Order: sequence, then structure tokens, then C-alpha cells
Amino acid sequence: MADGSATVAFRGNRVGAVATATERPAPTRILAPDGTVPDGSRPPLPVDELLAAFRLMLLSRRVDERASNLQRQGRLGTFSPVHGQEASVVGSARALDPVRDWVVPQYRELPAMLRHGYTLERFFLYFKGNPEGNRMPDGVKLLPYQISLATQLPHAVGLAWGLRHQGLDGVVCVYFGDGGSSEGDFHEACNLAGLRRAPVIFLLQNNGWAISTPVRKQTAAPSLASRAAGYGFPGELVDGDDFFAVYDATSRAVARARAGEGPTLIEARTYRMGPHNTADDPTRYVDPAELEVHRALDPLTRLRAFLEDSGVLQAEVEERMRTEIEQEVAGALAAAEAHPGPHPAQIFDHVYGEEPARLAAQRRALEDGL
Amino acid sequence: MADGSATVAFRGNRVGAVATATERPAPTRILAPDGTVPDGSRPPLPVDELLAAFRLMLLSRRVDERASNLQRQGRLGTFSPVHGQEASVVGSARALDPVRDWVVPQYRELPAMLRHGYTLERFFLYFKGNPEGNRMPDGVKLLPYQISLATQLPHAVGLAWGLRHQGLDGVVCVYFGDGGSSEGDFHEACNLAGLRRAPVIFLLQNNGWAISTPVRKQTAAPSLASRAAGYGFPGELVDGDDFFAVYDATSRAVARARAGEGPTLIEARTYRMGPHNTADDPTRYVDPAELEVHRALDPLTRLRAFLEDSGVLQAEVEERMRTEIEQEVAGALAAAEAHPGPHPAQIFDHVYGEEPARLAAQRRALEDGL
Amino acid sequence: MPVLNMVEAIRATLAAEMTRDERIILLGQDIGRNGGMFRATEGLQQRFGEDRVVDMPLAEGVIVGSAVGLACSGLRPVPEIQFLGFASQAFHQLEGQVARMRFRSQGRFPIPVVIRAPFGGNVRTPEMHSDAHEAKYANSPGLKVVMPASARDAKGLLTEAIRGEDPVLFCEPLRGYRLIKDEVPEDDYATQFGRLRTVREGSDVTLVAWSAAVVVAEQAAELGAAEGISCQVVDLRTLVSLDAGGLGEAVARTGRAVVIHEAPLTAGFGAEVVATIVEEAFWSLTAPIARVAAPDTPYPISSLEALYVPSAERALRTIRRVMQAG
Amino acid sequence: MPVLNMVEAIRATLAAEMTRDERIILLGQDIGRNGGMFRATEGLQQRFGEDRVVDMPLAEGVIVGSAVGLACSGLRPVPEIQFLGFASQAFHQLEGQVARMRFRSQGRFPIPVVIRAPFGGNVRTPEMHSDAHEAKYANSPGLKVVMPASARDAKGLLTEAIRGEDPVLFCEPLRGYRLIKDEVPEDDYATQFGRLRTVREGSDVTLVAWSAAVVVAEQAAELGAAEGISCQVVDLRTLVSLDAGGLGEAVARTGRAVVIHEAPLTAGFGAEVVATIVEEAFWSLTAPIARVAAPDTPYPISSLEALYVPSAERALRTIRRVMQAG
Ligand SMILES: Cc1ncc(C[n+]2csc(CCOP(=O)(O)OP(=O)(O)O)c2C)c(N)n1
Ligand SMILES: Cc1ncc(C[n+]2csc(CCOP(=O)(O)OP(=O)(O)O)c2C)c(N)n1
Ligand SMILES: [Mg+2]
Ligand SMILES: [Mg+2]
Repeated sequence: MADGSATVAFRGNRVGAVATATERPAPTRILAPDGTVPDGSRPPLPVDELLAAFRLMLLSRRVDERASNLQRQGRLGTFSPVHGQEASVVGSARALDPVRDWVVPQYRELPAMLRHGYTLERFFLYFKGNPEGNRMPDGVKLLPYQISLATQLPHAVGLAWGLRHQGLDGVVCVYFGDGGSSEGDFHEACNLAGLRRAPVIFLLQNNGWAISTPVRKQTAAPSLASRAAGYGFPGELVDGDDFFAVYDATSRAVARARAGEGPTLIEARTYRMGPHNTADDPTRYVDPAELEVHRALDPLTRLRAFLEDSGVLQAEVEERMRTEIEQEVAGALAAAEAHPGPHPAQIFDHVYGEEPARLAAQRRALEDGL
Repeated sequence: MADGSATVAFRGNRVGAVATATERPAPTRILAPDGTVPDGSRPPLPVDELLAAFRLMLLSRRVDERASNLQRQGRLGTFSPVHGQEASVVGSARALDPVRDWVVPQYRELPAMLRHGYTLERFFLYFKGNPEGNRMPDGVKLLPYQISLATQLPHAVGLAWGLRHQGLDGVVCVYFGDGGSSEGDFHEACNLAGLRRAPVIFLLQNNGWAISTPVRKQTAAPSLASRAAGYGFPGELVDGDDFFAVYDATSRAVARARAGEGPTLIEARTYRMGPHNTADDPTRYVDPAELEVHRALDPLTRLRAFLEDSGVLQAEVEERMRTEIEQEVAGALAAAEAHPGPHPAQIFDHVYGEEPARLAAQRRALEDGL
Repeated sequence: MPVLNMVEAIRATLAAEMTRDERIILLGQDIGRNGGMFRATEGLQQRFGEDRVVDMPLAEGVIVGSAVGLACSGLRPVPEIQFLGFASQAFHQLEGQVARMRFRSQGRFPIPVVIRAPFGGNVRTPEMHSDAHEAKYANSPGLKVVMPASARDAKGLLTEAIRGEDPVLFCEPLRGYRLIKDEVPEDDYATQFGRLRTVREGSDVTLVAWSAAVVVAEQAAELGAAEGISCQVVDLRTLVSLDAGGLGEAVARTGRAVVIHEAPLTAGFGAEVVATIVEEAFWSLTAPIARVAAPDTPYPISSLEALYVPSAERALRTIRRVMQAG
Repeated sequence: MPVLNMVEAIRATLAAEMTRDERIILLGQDIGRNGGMFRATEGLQQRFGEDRVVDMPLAEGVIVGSAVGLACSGLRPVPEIQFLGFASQAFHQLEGQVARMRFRSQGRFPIPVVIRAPFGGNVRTPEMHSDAHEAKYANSPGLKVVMPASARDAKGLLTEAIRGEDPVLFCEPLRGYRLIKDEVPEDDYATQFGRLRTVREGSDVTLVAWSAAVVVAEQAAELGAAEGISCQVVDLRTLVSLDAGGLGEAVARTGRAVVIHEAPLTAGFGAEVVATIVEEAFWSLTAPIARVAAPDTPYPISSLEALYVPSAERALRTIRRVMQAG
């Protein structure tokens, strides 16, 4: 050891311990982009379930169009379309049981909220600037829209933990995006969920964008699902434009959670086909060629092809659905537009359960000033 | 498809995509607890490096004892001993080049700071309540102590990125604990580091405890090193009581970072042998049997055994080191005690570069009041 | 009536409320086996089990954020933040979530969450442990901010907080945990928010304070008495809800006011007290209202903190000045 | 002199400073190709490259926190927080780190970081985008808080902020980005902090405001003039450093004061303004100082915001009341 300057490399049982992750894993897929099921398995869903799911996707697409038009006419505020993410949202939402499970939304999951008991009327109310639109109907297991990205993740974990604490068998599915996954709240929530084996599903919709920021500028991770390993629970990457893949992954996650096995992180890789919201101009930053690629993967077209091929969906059936949807949307809009609108003093309502004297005085002053 | 209610499970290319992590990986180890190198390789370090490292570990242990005594006598404030973590701190610090690399400490890494150019005198000053003790000597590449856990991680990433931006080849080594790894700052910092390929080493000392919280209540992750995969860079789990394993892992991380290959997360699994700090009473929560297990893995004893067996260290050499250390500590303490102590108006110094008028008035008022 | 110190009063109240209401669960760092840094939860995990006294990972954001979800599930969590300074890590969850979920959901999701957090100076803690951040939270509508200065009030106000429907930031004075001792009734009582407490009667000047600064105000009043200055001392107790009327009346009685607090001067809650007095009692003022606060610098290292935190002597100098004015 | 709106003035200043000083780099969400939500950084990435105009991941904490490290490395980062409300996610890095690193390191590490963040109401944004949080940062020693109300000042104050050695929270009025337009000198100038600007002379009452509320104050002054009330309007421009002396002098000239701001009343910065006026100009006051602020509720949904944000009409009612007092 006298000439300890030798430079041979160390050897140790290094191999098992080094975690590298450079391979980009392929998402789980059941339904091919052309609507076929390559491995020949028959997705085990009842026909009515398939039609209900398809209808909800159709409705979502239609609301996007309608609401975008209304926004342009100044009849509605800025909102964020679901366009392109219908399989991801509907596939996950329909794997939940609205009677006992909870949905914790971000702001781009309207069909999941509708499926859970939210109403289109409230949707229109909300985007017309009526706070009532963010009050979920009593008994409906839904938290309100969340504007502050990723802050709902700790809520979802607490909610799931609380259900379990009370011996309830509900599961919580919380939605967020590739952008939100960079926030510290994501990490803290996942870590706590792992510790408490909370019955929560982290439904990460990786739609390629956070406003104008592409996901490659959001993270160097080859997959976001891979992060689950660092919290001691499974993560799964699925093709988010494949209704079946999302439905299946969510169903398994629900089963795990219900059985007390804890959380799952699902990364649904999808694509935001529209603008970030109606105030955004994606032509400033989206490569049209990339958009074309994704247009060919449209989740709605894909599911339709499958349903038509399997004989579940006929042209007339879809036509009938469209007519119904049209009426539903028109009815909800009319109801929202007929709504008296918020009373000014509503600014003061629901701030506290027991209103401080100063706030009561401010309320009176406002009312006097009107 | 008419009776779509069949319940056969989906099949898909699920296998590659599901990330589960339940196996508890074994840390990389070079030096066995008895001081032998099982695979027979000769650690490639020069004798003087080995002796310097051993001496620094010895010094650290001695400062812990001295400072704990002084604290009990009321001559020093509350501080956090390194005891048990010497291999982890010294092994990593000595793999850095103080001329170009930076150390970003938490608060339990005194030997790393000393090696980088901090002085024992300042250490005593700081814990005697003199703010000068937290001013790193000019030119020394060290940030001050950080009390707010994990907040230094984003700083380290920014620092590393800034060095690279300016074409400098420095590497930043940032220290933090198993507790700190639960903070959102950890996640946000790692993610940014991966994106910018910042030359930073995240040196996570998993010492088993965050005050009274055992690591099993901190996270359900089988290893904290595994989290690196979720940020697109390597993570490595090493035996933190093995000087060589830590030194080696850090050296390789430095080489990677220097070569522009980006960050590394190193989890050094070690054990806090002493109290959290001098105000803490670990007998309230530490199982004595667990402590005994770790006493047998003492990093200092382990390195000493290796050095003695290899003929690098003789009893007289260690004796001489101890004498020198005793003098060094006594000298530093005497210098700190001879220090005039902070001037009251020092409260106002260094708050701003350009002092607001109101603050200047407050300064005058304080001086008048004295 | 038994004499308790503040930490004993808090511990006893937590135990009593947990016994009364199964929905209450405690969350925090080191609150279980270790009983909390200051023993506020000592013995509670043994008594109520690991499911109701939960050691949390080191992440303030999710300690507060998960409490929001626990509340939505029907529970009444009482999270502890180890030191108020570290509530900054949870600031977005506190001001944006805890405070607003009821409003956002138009009443569907009340958040009956009480966040306990100690703070305050002269206990030789490192940086950030002593910071007085109350003004930031008082400017966060939807939250209530409660700052007891006596053991009796600690019990009454904590009881009220826990039984109420609104989220409360409940700040406890570190230095007072053991030093503040007084008679605490054994019976069940809750102290209404929005009512200040007159700690000492006096006719020349009104000293306004909260939390540990009330003790400083009392000491200053003693010193003043020795010089023939008669100081009234009022303890605000709750910053939100603020007892604006009571404050105005108290100051109207003396015509002079001095506010004392531990936070830095600029935009500290003392400013709100002055503004409220101006609104409520302007015409009775016979001298400018003065503030005694920490300077506009970060909390300093231990050896300098005695100069930083307002002392009775410093308060007295200001009281003298106010008495000479006008 | 060219007339610019505020966002143009800010963009031009960023470009000029980046040209002058290579150490300046911009960080933020969507600031590159997209040019920022409000086009404040439009074209800058093309001009200065991706290394100096950096699109950041969606994590405010590390946008601010990495700026601390970048500053320690010798650079001068100018991070943008997309909306001031989301700076809450970075609150611990702002008040605990950006503000204190110089102090903690005893001068070794100055943090010349300018955090730009828009805020303010009546632009129909969703929750949290409009929140006026300035008081929380003004109560965070070590930070300076700057709030321009004109394009000319936006240039001068931003230049001063970027060239200075201290961390600055630079708040930009969302509604003013395009609506506020004025003459901006082309030459190189920096506007010193700590000096208020007299926007309008007047003799009956002094209106004190900052940021977009200055426009409201000016409108209220117009309305007042129509009724024969002569309003002086002052723009504080920088809350820290506060021009306490200038404020006292301005109010002393009229004897009456009304403060107008967008934040909720309780513990808003208006309280500090009142307290400062009391300290500086008490003897010249002929009526209680009044505050016109948002109510103590969270920022409401768009259809209600016009009632929430102080308007000229609301300010006028208060001005009348103050004129009738005394
Ligand atoms: C904490 C926070 N920071 C910034 C914003 C502004 N903002 C709104 S949406 C958005 C992008 C979100 O991207 P992602 O999470 O991927 O969701 P997506 O919009 O793609 O559904 C940003 C930056 C916000 N709402 N909250
Ligand atoms: C943000 C924050 N929260 C809480 C604390 C209080 N605290 C100080 S040390 C500590 C435990 C730290 O554990 P770890 O990160 O594992 O480091 P170790 O002490 O083991 O070296 C806690 C909770 C703090 N300093 N900062
Ligand atoms: Mg996205
Ligand atoms: Mg530890």
C-alpha cells in the first residue's frame, strides 16, 4: 500500500444499485390507431358501457366546439378544451364508481366531472362567471375546479386517506398534467400517498404541452410514470388515446386501491389537439407537422372505428346521439343563460362559516353602495 | 360483441411499462465492516490522501465531542453532531476539488466545509451566536449553513447551471438528508437539474432519522436513489459508512458532471449515532438494539482497520494526529472566544446593498437606544 | 383552579377535544412518540393511537394540503407546523387552498382545519424558527388568525377553533410555552373570537399587543407605573376576527396608543392596528399612535435577538415619547 | 418622446439591459418562443438565444430558488412568475432565501435578482391570477417591492432594479400592460427607489396609491374635481423602500388622506401607509385617514370583480366622507 497511487477502478456490487433510465418506454396499448385490437383480445366491456363512453366522448367534443364559439361571441369566458384527450379522461372516469369514488379535477376534465354528477348547466354557469357553477351538486363526489396547478394532489391524498380512516371503500382519482407534475406538490403528495397506502389514483394526462412548453422542456425523464418507483408504488404508462388501455389501467388501479394496496400513478400519453385555452394561440409554438401526426391518432375516431367494426355502433346510432347531445347542450346553455346571475353580495358568501364582524360591516357597506 | 359482458382481462404490451419497485436494493460497498476489501481490489488512493481523509474523520469526531461538552457548559449554542456520518461526509467531500468545485451544505457537514476552506474558528463563532461565523472566507466555494431544509437544493442547481453557463468546469455537491428529501424543493430541483444537465451531485445522507422520524415513516420508497430515474439521470445507493464506496461514487459523479453528462443522485446510507442536536433526547425514540447494530458499523473504526491492516496507519501516527487535532481545536476555540463578538448594529448590516431610508433610521434609533 | 403553563393547557385541550370528537386527528412532524418538539402532543399517540396522532413526512405543503382533503372527507384535522417560519413552505396551500376551499366550492366544502404553529423570539433558536409571520396570514381572507397570550386563552381559543367551521392558524408563543402560566378553569369553555381582552386597566395610554408581546406590554406597564404613567394593556387575542370596535373603545379611553409586536415593522400587523384605531377612534387621539416592533431586517442570530425582539425597556421609551407628544 | 404602453416599456428595458450586461438571463414559464403570456418577452429569445431566455418547467419554487444559485455563480437572473398569485408556491424561496441570503452570508452572497410578476384585477382571469399580495412581501425584510404605475416608471424602476445589488419583487399591473400608455424617454435612465411621484396636485385631500390603483385614484380625482374637491394624487412607486418622509409631506399639505389599493383591507399595505402617515404627519391631520380596498374575501369570479376591485366611484364616496369629517 506504500505506493497507494495506483489507479485501478474500484469494484463493488455496484450493478444492482445504480438506477439509470434512458430508455423511453413504450406505452401500454390495446387498441391500435386504426381501431383494431392487434392481439385479438375482446375488450370485456358491455355494449351499453361502450356506447355510454363513446357518447360521453362525443359530447365532450361537441361542448368544446360550442363553448369555443360562445367564447368568441363573448357569451362565455376563457376555458380549456378537452379536445384530443377524450379517451384519457373518459376512459379513466368510467372505470370509477360515482357512488363511492371521488374525482378531483384540475380544469380540463369536463367529461369526467359530468360522468360523476356535475352538470352542463353548471359548466356554462361557471364559465359565464357565476360562482354557483363551481358548487358541486350535493352528494356528488367531486371537488371543485382547481386553478393552482398540482395543489389538488395533496387534497386528493388527504381525501383518500380520510375515506380509508373512516372505513369507507371509496377510491380517489385525481387529474393533473405534465406541467403540474413538475410542482413540488406532486412529489409531496405521492410520497405521502405511498406512506399511507392511500386509495388514490394519480391520473397524469401527459398531453405534450403546458401552455407553450413542450414536455421535453418540462422534464428529462423518459417517462413520468417511472417516478412512482421513488414512492414505493406502481406507475404505468398507457396510450392515452386508447380508451381501452386507459380504462383497463384505471380499473386495475381501482381494484388495487379498493383492496388496500395503495396508490397507482398512471401516465396517459395523449395530445392536446386544441389551444391551451380560448385565449391561447398555439400556432405561435406548435409545429403543424406534429399536430398532423396526432390528428391521425384521434381517440374518438379510433374508438369509433373499433365500435363500428365490432358492430356495436351504427351510423344511425351515432346520429341519434348527436341529436340528443345537441339538445342537451342547448338546454343546459339556455338554463344557464336564464339563471338570474350572482347577487353582488355573493362576494361575501361562503368565505367563513362564522363571519367576522368586520366582514359583515364590509358586506353592509357594499350593499349600501349599490 | 353482442354480449360484450365477458370479463376476460385485457392484454397489452403492459410488461415494459409497469414500474414496480418493491425490492430493497443493496447499497454498493467496497470495504466490509471489518475493514477488509472482500473482492480484493486495492482502493486506488495515494497514502497521503488516505491519511488526510482519516484525519478529517478523526477531527470531526473530536469536534463533536468537544462542542457537545461546550454546549452543556453553556459556552456554545445547540448544534448537530456528524457522529456516525463521517465516511459519508468526508468520502464525498474529498472527491471534490476545492479550487473549482462548490459545496452547498445543510448543517451537518462540518468536515466537508472544513475541507473546502471553512475554518474551525468560524464554526465556533457561529455556534456562539456570531453571524460572522456564517460568512464563508472570500474565495472559498461554499454557501452558508442552511436551516430551512431542502431549500438549498434549487440553489445548488442554479449555481451549477450558472457555472456551466459561464464556461467554468466546477461541480456542485449539495448535501441534504432523508428528511429533506420529502420536501417539494427536492423534486423541483432534481427535475430542473436533469433538464439543464447541471453539473450537480445530490448527496443525500440517509442517516435513518429526521429528528425522531425514522426513514420508514418518511417514505415508502425502497430506495431514495431510485428517484433519480424519474428525472432522467442516474441514482446510486452506497454504503455511507464505507469511505471508499462514497469516495468512488462521488468521484464518478464528479467525472460525469465535469464531462457535461449532468447530475447524479447519491444516497449514502449511514446512521446518525448521536442526537439530532444537542437539545434532542434520542432515548425517547431510538431503539438501543438498533443503535448497537450501527455501532458495529462505525465508519471510523472501519477505515482505521483497513488502514492499519494495509500498513498505512500506525498507532503512533494516529496518536500524533490526535495531538495535533487537540491543538487545532483548542486554538480555534480560543480564537473564537477572544473574538470581540458582534456589534449590536450588525443586525442591520448586509440586509441590503442599498439601505432603505427607513432602515437607516431604525439603525440610528437602535444606536441611540444603546 | 389549576395553574398550567401554556403547553400544558394546549396538550390538555387537544386531549379533551379528541376525546369529545372522534373526527379530530393530529398531523405533524415528530408529534407521535417524541411528543412534539415542545411536548405539546406528549402522550397523545399512546392514548389515541397512531391513526389519530400521525407522524408526517418532512413536507409542510402536504401536511397542510392533505388536511384540506381530510376535511373534505369529513374529518377535522389539526396539523402542527413545527415552526411558523416553515409554514412558508405551505404558503400556497394555506392562503390559496385552506383559506379558499369553502368559498371556491360555494359552501360545499368547509375546511374546519386548525393549524398550530409555534413562533417567537428570545429562545435562541436558529434562523427562521422565531419569525413572526402573522400579518401575511391576516392578509389571506378565509383564514382566521389566533394568537393566545395566556394559558387560559390558549385553552378557550383552541377549543373554539377546533369546534368551529373555519380554518384557523393558531400561533403559539415559543417563549410562553413554559414561561406563561396562569389559572385555567377545568370546565369546558370556548372563548369567542373577535373580542379583545383587557389585561390591565390604565388611563394614560393603551398598549396593544398579542401573543408573547402581551407579556412585554405588561412589563412595560409596570415600568411605566413606576414613573407615574398609567398604562392600559389590551390583548387582541384574534387578529382575524379583529375586535375593531373594542380596540377603538380601549384607545378612546386613554387617547394614546402604542402597539407592540415581534414582527418586523413594515407591513406588520401593527400597521393594521394603527389603521383600525384611526378608523375607530381618531377624534379621541391626543398623540400619534406609535409602534414598537422588530426592525425591518431578518431575524438575527441568537446573540443579537434580545435587541431585535421588542423589550419592555424599548416599549417604555416609546411610551414616554407618546406621553410627551401633544 | 415615444408613447409606449407598459408592456412595451418593460420589453424594451429588458432588451436594453440584456444588451448592456451579459450576466442578465431571463427565466420563466412560456417566456421563450411564446414571448410570455402578455408578450413582455416577445422576440427576446430569438435575439438573445435559448441560454439567456430560458423556458422553465412549471415549478415556481425552483424558478425562484435556482435564481438564488445563479446569482451566487455571478449571474443576474430576472425570473418571471406568470402571475403573482403563483409566487405563493415560491414563498419560502422568496421570503426565506432570496430575501435573506445576503444577510445570512454576511454580505458574501448578494442576490441581485429581479422577480417580475403581473397581478391585478378587472381582466377576467380565473381565481388567483389577479391577487394583490404585495403586503406579504413588504413584510419580508431583505426584499424590495416595486410597483410601477406608468410606462415611464416601469422603464426607470426596472432599470434601477436590474442594476442594483438587492433582490426586487417587481409587480406589474395586468390591466395596465396595454391600457397604461405614456411618454417614455429614449435615453438611459434609472428611477431611484424610495421617492414617491406626485401624479396630480390638489389641496383638499391626498390620495395615495400604487400600481393600477393610481389610475383609479386619478379617475376619482377627476370625479372629485367635478364636485369641487381638489385631490392630490401620489404614487408610492416603491413600497420597500418606502418614501415615508415624502408621504408625510404630501399629506401634511392637505391634512386629509385616502389610500386606495387592490388587496384585501385587513393587513393590506394600506395599513402601513396609514401607520406611516400617523407617524409622519399626525399633527397636520384634520380628518381620519381612510382606506379604499378590496373586501376581506378571496378574489371572486369574473362577473363580480368590478365590485371587488376598488373603483373610482367607490373611492369618491370615501373621499366625500373624509371631506365631511372634522
Ligand atoms: C401554480 C400555477 N402556476 C402557473 C399557472 C399558469 N398556468 C395555467 S395552465 C398552465 C399549464 C398547465 O399545463 P399542464 O399541467 O400540462 O396541464 P394542461 O393545461 O396541459 O392540461 C400554466 C402554466 C397555474 N395555473 N398554476
Ligand atoms: C423546512 C423545514 N421544516 C422543518 C424543520 C425542522 N427540522 C430541523 S432538522 C429536521 C430533521 C431533518 O432531517 P434530515 O433531513 O434527515 O437531516 P438530518 O437532521 O438527519 O441530518 C427538522 C424537521 C426545518 N429546519 N426546515
Ligand atoms: Mg399538459
Ligand atoms: Mg436524516
